[in-house]
Amino acid sequence: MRSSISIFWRRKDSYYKVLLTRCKRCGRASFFARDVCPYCGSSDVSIVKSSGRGRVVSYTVSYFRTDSNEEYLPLVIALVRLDEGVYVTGELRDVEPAEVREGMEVEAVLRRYSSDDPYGLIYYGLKFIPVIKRC
Amino acid sequence: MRSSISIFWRRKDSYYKVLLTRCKRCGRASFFARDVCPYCGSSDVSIVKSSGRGRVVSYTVSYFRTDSNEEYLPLVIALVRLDEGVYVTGELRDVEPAEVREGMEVEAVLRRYSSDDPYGLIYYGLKFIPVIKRC
Amino acid sequence: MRDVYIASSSMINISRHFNRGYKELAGAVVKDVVEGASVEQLDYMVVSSMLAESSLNQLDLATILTQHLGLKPMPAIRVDTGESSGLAAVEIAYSLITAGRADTVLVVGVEKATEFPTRVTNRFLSKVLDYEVEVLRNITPPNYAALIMKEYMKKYRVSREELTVWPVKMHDNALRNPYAQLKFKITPSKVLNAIKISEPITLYDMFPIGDGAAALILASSRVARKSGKEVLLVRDVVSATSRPLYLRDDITRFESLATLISMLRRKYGFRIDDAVCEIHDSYSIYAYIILEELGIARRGASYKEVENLVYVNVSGGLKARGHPFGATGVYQVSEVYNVMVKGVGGVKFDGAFGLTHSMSGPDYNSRLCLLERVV
Amino acid sequence: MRDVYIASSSMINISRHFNRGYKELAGAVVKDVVEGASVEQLDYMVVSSMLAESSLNQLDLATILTQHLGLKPMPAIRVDTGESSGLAAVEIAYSLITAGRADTVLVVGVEKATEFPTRVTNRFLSKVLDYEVEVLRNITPPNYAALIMKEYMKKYRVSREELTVWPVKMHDNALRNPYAQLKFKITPSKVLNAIKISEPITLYDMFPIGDGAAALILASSRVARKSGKEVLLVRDVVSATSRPLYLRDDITRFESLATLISMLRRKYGFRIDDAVCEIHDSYSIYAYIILEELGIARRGASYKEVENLVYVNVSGGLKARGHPFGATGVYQVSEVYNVMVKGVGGVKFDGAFGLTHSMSGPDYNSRLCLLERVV
Ligand SMILES: [Zn+2]
Ligand SMILES: [Zn+2]
Repeated sequence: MRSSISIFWRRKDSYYKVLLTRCKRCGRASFFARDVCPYCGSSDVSIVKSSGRGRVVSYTVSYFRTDSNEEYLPLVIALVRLDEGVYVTGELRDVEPAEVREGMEVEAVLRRYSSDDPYGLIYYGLKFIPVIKRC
Repeated sequence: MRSSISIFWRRKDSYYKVLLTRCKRCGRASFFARDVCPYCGSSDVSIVKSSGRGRVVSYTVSYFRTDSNEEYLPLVIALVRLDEGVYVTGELRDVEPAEVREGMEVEAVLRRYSSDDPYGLIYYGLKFIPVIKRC
Repeated sequence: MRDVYIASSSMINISRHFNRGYKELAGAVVKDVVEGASVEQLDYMVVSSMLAESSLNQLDLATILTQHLGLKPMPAIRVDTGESSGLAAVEIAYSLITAGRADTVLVVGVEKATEFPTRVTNRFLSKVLDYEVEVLRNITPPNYAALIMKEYMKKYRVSREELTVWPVKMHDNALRNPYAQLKFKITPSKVLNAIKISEPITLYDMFPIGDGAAALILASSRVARKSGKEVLLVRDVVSATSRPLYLRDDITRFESLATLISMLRRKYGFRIDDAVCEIHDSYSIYAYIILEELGIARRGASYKEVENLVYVNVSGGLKARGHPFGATGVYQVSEVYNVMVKGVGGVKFDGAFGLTHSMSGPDYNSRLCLLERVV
Repeated sequence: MRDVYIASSSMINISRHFNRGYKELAGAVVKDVVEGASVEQLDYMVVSSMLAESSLNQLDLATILTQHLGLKPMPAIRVDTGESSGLAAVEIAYSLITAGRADTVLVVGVEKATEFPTRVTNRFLSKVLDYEVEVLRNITPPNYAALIMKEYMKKYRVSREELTVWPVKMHDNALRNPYAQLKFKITPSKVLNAIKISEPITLYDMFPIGDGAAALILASSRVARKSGKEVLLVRDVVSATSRPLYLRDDITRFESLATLISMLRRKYGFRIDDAVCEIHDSYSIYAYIILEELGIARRGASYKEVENLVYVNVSGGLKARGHPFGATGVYQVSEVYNVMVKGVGGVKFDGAFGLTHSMSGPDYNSRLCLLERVV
């Protein structure tokens, strides 16, 4: 058991939904739900749910092996610009690494983050997948 | 795997034998093999093997549970004065907690220290047991 | 050397805060302490969180907190001296100001000790001893407290029952402390009959596991004067290390603490009778020894004087206020500040000095912070 | 403020020291640095070891080292700022002396990064990012280096091949450094064709994993004068934090580093052309950005100037000297000391200043140490 279940559970809203912190003082929105604005430190913030849709700004195919990720390699890690104009880094699934393109439309869906030690839990959370165009 | 096998392996002489550091500068001997004297900081030391025999100065029966020791509880932890006059703290086995006495003669023998996570190793090392008087 | 003042302090109640992470706990005290300080800017943040890497999987927690709290580009550092990390943070903050490197330093002690089951936290906590020599050989911190207690009882012919006076007193004190973790009375027989941790030590001879956060803002005279905070001076923070238990000639003594208190006496002509104190009573037996090392009681007789001690551990101490490891040293300074400046639960100390003592393991390292009233 | 000098420095070769634990590595450099310093006593020890808790299961490593080395009752502290912990230790040591709290401080950076298989060490290392926001969501440090590299290539229209010049140069430099981990030449094609870590980053764009230890003794003028060590002054050590990558407006900039260098310029009228530098090139791309932030090269064009840089990372940098995390910042200062005072592998710098830069993650925090020649 490497990860505390409590830590995961406490933030589950942020793992199950793409949440943004919108600041009433400086006006900026930022990825992840926080009770303070990471830009200006104001506590006058509200948590809003993002559509979870955006476009790939940049990405990397990762082979960096840890004992938590080895069964999932390679991973595609992308910098995504959400439709709300907010940037987020996260994993991209359901696409071959060679088929990822900058500018690609993506949306957030629930996937497995990682399994813990043999007796640990399996953590699920949001990852991005390509938006399938309905014709 | 919580413990590094390397750490254990590197010190195995100190776990498999009762080794003392004898200082040529301050003249004191101390438990564990070190390349500096923990009393005065001198590097002019030699490592000597203790007989491993001594007497219980004091002891405690421990119920303090960690996820490394829970299958062995209760543990008897003793402060032992070796025949060489050096003090050492360590575990006492092969005796009922209620039968441990201050002044009891003990000797060092190889026993299991702990098992690691399910897939880890089992570590062996010295513990003290009562000396059985041969009549 | 420049003078350093306490400009503001803040604490939250110590508890099993299952619904709040370290960011929320730290965020709450930072917000509060900043509001209380009336300073224009903060120059540095010093953080202590003993289990950050083990429990939180977080390195460089200080930077992550500045990011979370929007404090960029504030320089930040985390310090680790085991269980005394909180007071080590105060020590470094104090040094940064006396060095002229900062006018205001934010000190944050935060601990989430309940992220894992207690048996896992117990393993994490054992890392304050020497892993290679002690922990791998199955020795845990309460074992040492137990061996010391037995030796003390033998040496001074004190009974187990006589040594229940400390925890009983601490639980009484904690009733007045709104931030304390254990807010109930106990009796000597409850101490004696509680589950054994490492005999003769029982559950009520030991600190409880809890989460907490406390913060301080230390300020130079220049800043403190402007905001009317030239009240309580941080006179000095000193620290020392000592030998592992099995290399000690007398295990009923705490040598590094002895070194420190005599240093403060020599340097400031300070008398312990003029001070309100918070001491590191992680186990009852340590309290008795600390009282003796500090000169509050005679050797082997401190248990006789406990009932009359009004100004030692007004908070309830580690025993009953709680011991949120990396935060504890910051709580202690905040508590002494409160009892000297505002009063706590009807107790106010009007004397000149405040002293806090924090240590790791059985005095593996000790730290003392001397506070002095200026107005 | 009191002046601070480097009285002595020591390093061991960075390698996979399977047969030596952290106590032996630290013990070796402490012995050596004490012999080199000719000071009568040491007042304080500041230790950095990034993976102490994860890899070594050791809290309060500083105290355990004083116990192991017989240094009681020397006060000691461990500091953690992630990958820049070594320079943070220098920063705190410097502050303790300028504060008048110590005349001599022993700084020890020690790392055992090879106690576990690399994939485990890689997980430990990832803790420098925000565990809750980044690590749990499967983001690791080289991913950020890769995203920054791609953005840089796009923004400045630089090819992947052009960015091989840095690692090639670093391997050349390391050949002259007796303490370097990677002592072999590489070619651009070797960089391009090495195994991918996080594309476009390959194995040769990244630091190797290795064990190391380095130590410094810093001394006040009073002590340095007595022992004839008033040669290299520690002029200042400054630090700052910045936002996580996903909150940055321009990921090809290192803002906290920019803040720091302009602070030093303003304060000391110091010009980068007068300095020999060691910079934190954990990934090739970071080197290019750091060169630009420091003003050593124009934005987007640093790769063109690398070949002519004689006085940057004479050691071979993190890339080829190695990056024993908590020790790296101490190595850097030792290296600059050596190249300014004695010369290293035929390179001697006779100018006035030395600058070391250390950071954690992609400039999550940065620290700069400015050294100045006095004689
Ligand atoms: Zn804002
Ligand atoms: Zn000696």
